[in-house]
Amino acid sequence: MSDKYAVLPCNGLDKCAGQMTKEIAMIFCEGTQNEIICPVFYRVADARYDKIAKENPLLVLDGCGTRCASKLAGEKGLKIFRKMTVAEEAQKRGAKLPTDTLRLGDKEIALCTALADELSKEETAAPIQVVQKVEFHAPAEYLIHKKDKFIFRVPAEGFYFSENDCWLQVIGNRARIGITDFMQQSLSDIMFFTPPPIGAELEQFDEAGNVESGKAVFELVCPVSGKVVAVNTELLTAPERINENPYEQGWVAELELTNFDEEKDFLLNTEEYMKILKKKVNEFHVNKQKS
Amino acid sequence: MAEELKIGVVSCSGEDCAGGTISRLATRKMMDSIRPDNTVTICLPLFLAGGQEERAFAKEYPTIAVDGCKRACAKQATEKYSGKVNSVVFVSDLIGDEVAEGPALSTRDLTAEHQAMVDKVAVEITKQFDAIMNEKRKEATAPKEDSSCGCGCNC
Amino acid sequence: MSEDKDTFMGVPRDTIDWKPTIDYEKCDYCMECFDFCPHHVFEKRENEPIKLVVANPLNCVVFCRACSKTCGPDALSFPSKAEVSKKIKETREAMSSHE
Amino acid sequence: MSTNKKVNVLACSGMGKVYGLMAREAVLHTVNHLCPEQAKTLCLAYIVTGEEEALAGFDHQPCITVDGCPAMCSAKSVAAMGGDIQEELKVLDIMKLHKGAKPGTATELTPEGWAITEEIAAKIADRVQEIQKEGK
Repeated sequence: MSDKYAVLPCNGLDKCAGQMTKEIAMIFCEGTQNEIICPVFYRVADARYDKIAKENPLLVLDGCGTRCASKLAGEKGLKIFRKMTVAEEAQKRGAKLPTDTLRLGDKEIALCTALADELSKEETAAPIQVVQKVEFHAPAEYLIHKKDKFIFRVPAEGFYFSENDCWLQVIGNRARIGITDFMQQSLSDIMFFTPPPIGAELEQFDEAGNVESGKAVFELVCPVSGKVVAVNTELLTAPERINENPYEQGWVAELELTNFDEEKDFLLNTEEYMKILKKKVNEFHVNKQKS
Repeated sequence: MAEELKIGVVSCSGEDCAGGTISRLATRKMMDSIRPDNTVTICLPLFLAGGQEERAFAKEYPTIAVDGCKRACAKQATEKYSGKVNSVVFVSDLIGDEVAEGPALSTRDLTAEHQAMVDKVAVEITKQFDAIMNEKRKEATAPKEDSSCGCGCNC
Repeated sequence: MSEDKDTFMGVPRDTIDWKPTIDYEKCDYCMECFDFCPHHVFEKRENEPIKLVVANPLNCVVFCRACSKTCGPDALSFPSKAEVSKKIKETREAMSSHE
Repeated sequence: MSTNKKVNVLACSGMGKVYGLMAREAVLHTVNHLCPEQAKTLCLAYIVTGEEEALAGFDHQPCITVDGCPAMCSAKSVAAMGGDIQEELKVLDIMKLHKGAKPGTATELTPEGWAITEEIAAKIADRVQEIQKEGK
């Protein structure tokens, strides 16, 4: 890692693993440009750290499964670039952390050093690109299709769809893409997200990343041509956002459109997609019975 | 053509008695093999955790509660959040209180005897299920849509 | 307009050449793709030397290549998306000019 | 410092997915085999229905919730009853460490599914020990 990082440790004082986050943060930042964010101070004073937290890739260090630092980052609306949970790392390495003392022994310090070194050696983060921000609004209204207890949502207006169950929301020459509610439900719990590379110039119907659940890998078929200018990095650590709402917090990528006027002929509006959705829901259920 | 009528089956989750495991397995059996076209299972914990799909379904469609013991959690929860259940199957009535209220049972420790109990409970659910079906069929004039496994997955 | 189920993006499905091709040199008949595809594109041929075939190419979802990701030996290939979409566009234009 | 109070471990026991069964089995394994003296489980259904007798004193006891999926039924239900949640475990988080694993179905686990379930149980047991030590 060579660029400047913002480092947010949980600094948990009542557990060894929490104490270790502070140690790792210190080792990781020593002699570098990296800056530590104090979680206690950050909670009471946004202004102090907002700038460094938002303008630099953020490394979050949690001690235990309570994940206070991750939660704090979430509350502050920060994008996490990389996170580490010390208790898990210790377990992976077969190290048993002491529960009878809060002081770090030689073994713990050695582990902290090893973990900090590992982080330093990892690939350099892609520099955060300064792209003009476009406000994409959440759909004002959803149309629904019900099947037994399942409810499938489709934004009532302002969205285009492809027959491959991807959606597109366009503002000027920018667009957001994602997968539809039907596809999200078919996949069930999404566990992994691979974004399309930032800067990639995609042709219509090229692959724009993929998502994977316990059941299947779904390749996003890009509904239009364009250059990838942003990806939803939150999905890297929380791909379940797609399950929660695939049209809002579960968006996948932002594109700069290159040939939209011509390509939109191949896209569907809400009404047209609704028809296809109903057909797919029926077929899906019939298939399930056969299998 | 598959049957159009759906019935929701709500199983108790029975964590601290064997009856819970038996009722879960019997309920899944309804959906997986006995009446896959017409069974929709309803997740009991989701009732409280705000599963609007589950609540709405249980309001609209007939339901059968499958309870491990006399506390009748599945029945109570369904009635609290959705509406009256059409029928209740008590596992303890079918396999005896002693077994049903015995210690919690892991699927790993399932014996042939337990499996027979699951089958017995499933037979009873099926009986109730078909009775409701027959009744609804008589009532029904407009057919609804066809079927699903109901679990939310591709299985 | 023709029946929904036989069209993709408004053109008849059978005019679109989109299906997996099995490289039998690489295929080890693990049947992962068969198990995976919910559209029954593949069929098993238990008692024949070639045990897996693309039996229902028209069931294959245009632009979907998900089965190839289940394939360990990398024996499944698909046509070029660019060419297929070009062809679809041409078919659409031809259809509209004939109306 | 130690406490005689057992830690409540509550699984979602979801019906629809294998993850619900894994949560259930992990909890049973913890309370029956790994730390029967320090942990107990409680039917989530009692919380859903508000079974008074079973819930007596529940609001002051430390709890660990184990959920299969992001619906977080167990954590939400326990929180709604004022349970003192010390840890919210998610089966899916652990599944993420086992990419491509095939744990089984909602009624039956594969050997791989059992191995991951035991890993979850070990995690629960660790937290139980910690909570007991903290004397909460």
